[in-house]
Amino acid sequence: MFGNILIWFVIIPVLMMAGLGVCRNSSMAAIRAVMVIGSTILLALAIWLCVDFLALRGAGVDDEMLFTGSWMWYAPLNIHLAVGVDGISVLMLLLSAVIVFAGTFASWKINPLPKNFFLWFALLSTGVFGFFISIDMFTMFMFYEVALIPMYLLIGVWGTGRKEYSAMKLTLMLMGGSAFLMLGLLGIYWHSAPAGGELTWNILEIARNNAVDPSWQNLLFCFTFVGFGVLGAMFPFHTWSPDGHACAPTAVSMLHAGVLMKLGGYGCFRIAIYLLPAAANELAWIFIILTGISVVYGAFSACVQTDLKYINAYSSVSHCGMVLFALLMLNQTAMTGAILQMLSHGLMTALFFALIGMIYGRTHTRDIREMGGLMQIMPYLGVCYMIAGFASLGLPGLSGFVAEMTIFFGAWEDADMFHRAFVVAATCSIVITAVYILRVVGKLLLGKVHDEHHLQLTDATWFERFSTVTLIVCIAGIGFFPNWINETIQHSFLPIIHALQNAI
Amino acid sequence: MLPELIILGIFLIVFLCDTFTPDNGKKFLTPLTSVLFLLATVAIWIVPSCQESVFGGMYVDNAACKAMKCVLNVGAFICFLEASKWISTKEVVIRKGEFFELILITLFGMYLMISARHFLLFIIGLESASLPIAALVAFNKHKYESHEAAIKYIMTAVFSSAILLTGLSFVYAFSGGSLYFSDIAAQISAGEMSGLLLFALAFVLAGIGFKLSLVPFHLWTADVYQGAPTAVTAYLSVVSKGAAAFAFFIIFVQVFGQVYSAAWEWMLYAVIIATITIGNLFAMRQKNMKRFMAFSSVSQAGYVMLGAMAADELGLASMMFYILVYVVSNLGAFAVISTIEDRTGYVGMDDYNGLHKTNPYLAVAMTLAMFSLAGIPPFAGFFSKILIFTSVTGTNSMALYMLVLIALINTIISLYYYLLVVKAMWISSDAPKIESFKAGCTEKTALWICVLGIVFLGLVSYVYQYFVSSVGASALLSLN
Amino acid sequence: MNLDILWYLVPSVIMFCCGVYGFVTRKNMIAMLVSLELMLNSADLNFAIFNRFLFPDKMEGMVFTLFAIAIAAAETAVAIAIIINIYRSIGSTEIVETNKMKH
Amino acid sequence: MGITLPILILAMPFFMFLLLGLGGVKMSRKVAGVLGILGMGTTMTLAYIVAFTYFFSGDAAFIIDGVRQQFQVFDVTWLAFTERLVVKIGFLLDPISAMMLVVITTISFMVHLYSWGYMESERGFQRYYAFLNLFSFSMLGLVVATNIFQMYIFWELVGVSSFLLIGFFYRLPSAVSASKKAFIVTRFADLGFLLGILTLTFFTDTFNFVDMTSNPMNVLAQTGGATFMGASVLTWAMVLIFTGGMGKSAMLPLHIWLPDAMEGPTPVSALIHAATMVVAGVYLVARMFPVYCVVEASMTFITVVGAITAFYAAVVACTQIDIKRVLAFSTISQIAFMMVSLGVARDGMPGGEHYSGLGYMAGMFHLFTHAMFKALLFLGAGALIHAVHSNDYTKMGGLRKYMPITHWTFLIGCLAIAGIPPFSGFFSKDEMLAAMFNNNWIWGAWMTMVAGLTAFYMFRLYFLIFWWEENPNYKHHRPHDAPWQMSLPLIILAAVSVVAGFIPFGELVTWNGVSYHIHLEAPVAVTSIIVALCAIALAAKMYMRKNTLPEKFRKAMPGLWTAAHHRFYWDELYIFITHKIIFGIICSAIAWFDRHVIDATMDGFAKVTQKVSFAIRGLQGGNVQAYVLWYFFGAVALALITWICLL
Amino acid sequence: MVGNIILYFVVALVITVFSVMAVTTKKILRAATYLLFVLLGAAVFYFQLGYEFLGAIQVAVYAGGIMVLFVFAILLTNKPNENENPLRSHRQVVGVIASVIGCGLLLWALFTMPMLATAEGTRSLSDALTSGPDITMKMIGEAFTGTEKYQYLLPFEAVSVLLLACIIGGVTVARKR
Repeated sequence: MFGNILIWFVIIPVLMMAGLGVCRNSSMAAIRAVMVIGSTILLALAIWLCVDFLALRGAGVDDEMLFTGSWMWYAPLNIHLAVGVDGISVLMLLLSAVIVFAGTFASWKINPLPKNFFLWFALLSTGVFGFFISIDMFTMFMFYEVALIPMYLLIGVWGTGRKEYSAMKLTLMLMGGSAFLMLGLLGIYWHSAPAGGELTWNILEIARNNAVDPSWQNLLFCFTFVGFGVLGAMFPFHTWSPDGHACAPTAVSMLHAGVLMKLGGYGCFRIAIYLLPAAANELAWIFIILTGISVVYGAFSACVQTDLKYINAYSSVSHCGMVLFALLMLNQTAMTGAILQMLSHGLMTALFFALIGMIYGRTHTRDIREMGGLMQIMPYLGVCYMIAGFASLGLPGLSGFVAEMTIFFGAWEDADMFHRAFVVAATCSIVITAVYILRVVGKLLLGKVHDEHHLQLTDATWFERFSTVTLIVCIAGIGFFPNWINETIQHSFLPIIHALQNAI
Repeated sequence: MLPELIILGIFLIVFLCDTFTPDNGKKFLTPLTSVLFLLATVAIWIVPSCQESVFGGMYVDNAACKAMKCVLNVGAFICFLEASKWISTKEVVIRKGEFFELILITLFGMYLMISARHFLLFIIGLESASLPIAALVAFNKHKYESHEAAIKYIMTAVFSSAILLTGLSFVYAFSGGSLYFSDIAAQISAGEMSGLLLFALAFVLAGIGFKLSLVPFHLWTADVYQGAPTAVTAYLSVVSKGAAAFAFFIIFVQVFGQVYSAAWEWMLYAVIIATITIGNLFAMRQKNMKRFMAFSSVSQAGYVMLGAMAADELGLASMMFYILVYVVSNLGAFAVISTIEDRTGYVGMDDYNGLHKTNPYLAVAMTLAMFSLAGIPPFAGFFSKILIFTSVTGTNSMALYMLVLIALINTIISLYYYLLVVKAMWISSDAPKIESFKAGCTEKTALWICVLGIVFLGLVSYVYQYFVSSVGASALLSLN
Repeated sequence: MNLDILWYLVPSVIMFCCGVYGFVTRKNMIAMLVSLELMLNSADLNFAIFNRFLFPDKMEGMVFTLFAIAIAAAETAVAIAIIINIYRSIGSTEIVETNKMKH
Repeated sequence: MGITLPILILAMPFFMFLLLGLGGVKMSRKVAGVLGILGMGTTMTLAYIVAFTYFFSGDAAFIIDGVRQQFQVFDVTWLAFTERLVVKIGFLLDPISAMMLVVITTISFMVHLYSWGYMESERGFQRYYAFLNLFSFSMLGLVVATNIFQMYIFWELVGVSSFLLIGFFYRLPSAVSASKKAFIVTRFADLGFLLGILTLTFFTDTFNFVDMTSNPMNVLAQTGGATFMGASVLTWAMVLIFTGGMGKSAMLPLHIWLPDAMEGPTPVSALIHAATMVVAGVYLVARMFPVYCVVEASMTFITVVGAITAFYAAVVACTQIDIKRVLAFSTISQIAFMMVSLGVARDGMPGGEHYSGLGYMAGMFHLFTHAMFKALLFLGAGALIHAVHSNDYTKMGGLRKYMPITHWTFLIGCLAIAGIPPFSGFFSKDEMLAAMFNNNWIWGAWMTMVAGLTAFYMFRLYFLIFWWEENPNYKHHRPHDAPWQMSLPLIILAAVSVVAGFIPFGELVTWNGVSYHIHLEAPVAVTSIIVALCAIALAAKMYMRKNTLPEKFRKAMPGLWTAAHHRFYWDELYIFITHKIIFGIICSAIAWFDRHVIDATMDGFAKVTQKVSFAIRGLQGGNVQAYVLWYFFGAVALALITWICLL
Repeated sequence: MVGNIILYFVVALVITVFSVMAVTTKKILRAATYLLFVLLGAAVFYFQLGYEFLGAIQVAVYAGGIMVLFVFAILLTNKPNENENPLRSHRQVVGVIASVIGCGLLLWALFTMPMLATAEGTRSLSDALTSGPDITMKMIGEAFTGTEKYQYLLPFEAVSVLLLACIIGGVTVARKR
């Protein structure tokens, strides 16, 4: 069991938690050491996994999932701890590792209760990593919830503003989603094998059996898609996002928007679409409408917000809507674009939230009406903010452009009027994105200094620079050399595409 | 008969020791009882029963019954530990012996409830399990609430036993002259559904539902839980409830299995929805921790009943597992509540504000208990909930599927109020009311057991599999 | 005229319902207990009646009644103990005095 | 040709961008300036080598039987959408890209040099050079794109460079809003471009220009005659692609950003908003020219848009006060000129083989000459601003004595743009008008009128700056010619503007690679010269000496003048649409809806639950008799309901 | 036979009337007394149904044991002549509704019970009395001391534990401290 590299993605955060457990609450150095070492190992592990994976693929290993392992857990219900990764999971693990790494540095000076903060933070990471390595629906769902619940305390204790309300709202809405999800998963489980066959939670086997009764598929698809869609901030279940993000501490916003929201998209194709392909073909249109609305609606809403985090949260609604939107196009290119968008949005939003946190830490306000001309005062942060903004509005050379273009070109493949109309609407969002990004950049960074007190503020510290540079390098990396990622993802989508085509 | 005899043996030892020691020399009673009890539990678990069915089939002791009894024992043991501080306070120390004696007898009654395969034995077990509790509820004589709780409890209990007896008398009309479960099962079939049988079922359901505090038979719960001494509340909320749930399953599945889908499935359906929902709706407004836990336990009972809804081996195993997890989680919460109440007298939720600053370990334990009750992974409550949901949906009926949906939606409400407690302890910025103190060693042991249970019961699948195999080995559902 | 099972069940049911009525309307706890005895008795009577008319060759119902009487006695004893205790504590046996805990 | 030089052409500015952008903070101004100029100088040299190799080496890769070939120096995969639809990054050498290499690097180098003097005292000098290099890189990438998607990528990049440079003085709110406006308007246009690409490549299954343009009829066939809302999809695609060009090239109604873009440093205006980026639209149309040719309707659209814009901009330019705005509108007008010129060219023209590609050739020629003289004019304007510290001609007047170099170079620029022989503008404009007349006399006449207006407003500007009456402030602050770094580019560009007309452009740049002999069309030339001279004469009459004629003019047509002065209220219209409708109505409404409907619904669930919870608290009334009653009712009801259901 | 019928009507009347009076009388001691009559009536029914032992136990335990307990309790807690305060009216109305509805439904259920369609269900008391053996004390004694099926040693022992528990419980609750 411990010979499988994937298991270590869960073990290491758990060890981090154990390590934190023995630290004293006051010894910041020890806590930081544990976190930095842990997250560095995770990042190294993720890179190593990525390299290894590509090498294996390059060597012609053509299995759907690599590094698979399966250990019986709850035998009566055939629940396994089953792990395995395809290209998408590998990239998601990499993304998570990068963001955990950056998040660690972004919360370098967290206060109060640093130990508890990092404990929950590590638990959250456990859930995220566990989710991405799982190919058993049960463990997947378990890790999914493991990732959700620390948010409550992380926001509630270390957040700002209306934190109690927001934390509660976020938790309840996400858990509400996961209630539907659970029901969907149960339904899939009980239909996972043809009559007389052994029921299973294993995603690959379920897909192979393809035995879900068509009369149930539609219902289950709605449940699972909505369940994951809530976390993917799908209209009209997105309202946790603005409040939640606005109140969350920096690293939590980063991890939440950067990784956690990706769990939604990931689950949507890995479970809802892959396992229920007939329903996906049949019902995609409903969710195309909803996600299409998300895309435009989020962007428009972002235009008039005044709180930096609200702007970003609505922007996330728009971008994550794009992810789901692309997935629902049900073709390889668009779905590839969706994954690229997940990666891109993950990195870029993490960067955004990190920067907002840093700015807020200095100015103690997030209201753009109370700030201005920060570029003169903190040029480093200003430049980073602009880079993040450009990534968000899809500037070539940064990751957002690659993702959006792949989505649009994929989405355009469906030639009927309905799809076309929604794609055109979705493309409009890039203009609106430009509008609100530039609005913020203009008000926040450029122009005259609004508050004389701000002139005394300092630019980024070394750990802040470290955190942001990591993310920017990744964003630019994807933006410049997207093709290896693109190919990896495309290859991983083949089974899903086959399933969808067979189901027509 | 081994478990019953062991319990009676301990009862006698305690009784004699209590009788023949002076009032000021009863310090040893708690350790004595606890240790004996622990040994007894191990013995019950390990020693195989020589004969499964005795007294002409009136009493059955198989692997599943044993497992159930062990679950109850775990709960009772933790209750003993939790009670040790309270029972030594000067107001109640004089009744220390009686506390253990009564608890042991109720436990004996619960054993009978589980093992009985005859309604007479069952009803005696039920009464043995509920009447002494009335005395326990009235234990805090210096407190008015205790009296009020006791009268409410006894009145409802007696009324419910009248209803239950009436129901049984109607059942008897259908039984072919015998009150053995197997005989009744052979006589009752779906074909002759009639109003009388429905009244019989409804009254029996009501009678057992009282112990389980299913809605609308639950109204005593909150007042009694609030008024009773915390240790008794803890006992009442897990052990008594667990035994009733097991008995419920055995009776309804084994005796009335033939009319399951025709009649009582739908009664149970309605009752479960009402129980979960009403329990949650009341719980979300409560400010008193014990009252809060009462409503939480009402709603939990609804989830427990989902196992009965499944009405198969998996359902029973899941239900047993659910109750075990519920035992550790709920007792974990009560351990914290009673520890704090014994030290400071505070039981309000607002009194817990900022608890993590003064008593971080208690706050952590409480948080884990709340998460487990709410069904948050990786804690045990998550697994028990999912397993029970899985067992219910197994029949692929859309109605049950919708039932699970309602239950799942209710988990959100429950999450809300469990988080309120977490919020009070961790998030609230008020100055902490409760000062820092050190918990006693028995309390710590209880807390540790609960916390370890909460953390590992789910992650380690052994316990669940043990339940499944013991249920499988017991042929519980075959109508022998 | 033929005395069949229904003739006997009717007074039993009436007794039961009187018990229910008394239980929910009497203010005095002991009076409530009195009503309760009616209900218990009705159940006991049912057992005997069903036994006699439906299963005359067996005696399970009668035995059950015997035990039920014992149980009823035990219940009454505990209940009265508690009532006396309350009387000692608050000087009243009125049930409305005991509704401090609510909602 | 090896790939080293082409790669270096792209890599050099990018490298300089990174170097100056990341390391600029640590450098002194001088080092940064020298590095920037040297870098751009190298790039220019490389570009010249490449362009000259292409045009004159006679290599078989470049020219076969007198037909110039399109040559992809390299083309590497960047992103594969599908197996066929693959985005590549490459380097395409053909007549127009080679020409553009020369234009861009030349102007860019001049601007680099000029900026050294002009921007010397500005904060963020290093950043400025970094951005200039970023722009040069993007623009070069745009013109050498082998496929339409690469073009789109760099199209976006020039957009952002333009944004950064317009907003260079980011402390000025006006600069910030101008940069924002420029970016958003062009971004909106790019949306059209993107949709056009989507539509077009959906049928062609390739992004590659050569594949598409070498057989345009095939593209038409691939669409299978599909139509949408009455027009063929190919028309839609080409018009949408042209929309992108309209944005970048500031065609009506997407022109509004360009005048505001003058908030940027003047050298930037010269580089981006006069010579290079703004002609990207023209370049795009030229690039896709064969495909445009097969869809008549799109060509007509281009022509009409161009004609209207040209006239509109010329009229507005007559009334502006800010000298840079005059130049900006002039730029719009001139680019529209090129558009019309491209729009009137097509296969099978009545005048024979010669005329089918004349418009194309002339448009490109004008692009080249215009780049030179407009850059010259902007740089001259920069020198004026540098001297007077104002953009406003009312602060100038009579400057010819103080700033002779500027005066003469500016005059050359004006003559060139007015189309006076032998300056370069004459030749290119003449060819364009010839092409238009050949297509339809209406276009010819219309554009001749615009040419006249051009001459008028340019000389109005010239006279108002250098003649009219002296500003009394000169006594306190005597204006003088700019330093050599600024004057040298002026002189060089003036020289080029004088001689560029004699370049045998038709030999080099034609739409199908076949060389082309230019000859003046005497009637057209004479007409245009006469019109131009008349216009100049009128301008001289009105503005050479201080008089009341302009005032009378204004009084005579107050409505027209005010409207033109306010650019016919386009900005107000846009502000109304964006602020009032989009922000005020749509965005605010959606945000309100989100908070008060969607979010309130979610909160409503919680509130309702709480209300219900409160409402049913009476169930738990504290009285045990009530409890028991509920108990009894519950039991009976369970039985009863089940009974009723079963019966 | 006729005697049985007359006895039945008398007893049924007694049970019905005194049941109603027991729950409506204002004086608590009277309620207890009426209850006694009802219990005695039930005992007579037991005798009539041929369960003499049961009837005897009913008289002994209820009349002799429980009633004494009641009376003691009443005397301990109430002044004998004290009237009950008038009840809140709505509770009374609801009580009537509950009991009437319950009574109606239960009677309906009983009158429609499937046993009435069988020969056993419709036989008369005399048939019933003759169709089974007489319950002798020997039978009862054997049943209470045997361990086979239909023998009740285990419940007998268990109920003694229950009684013990209730004694302990009662004492615990009721004693002074």
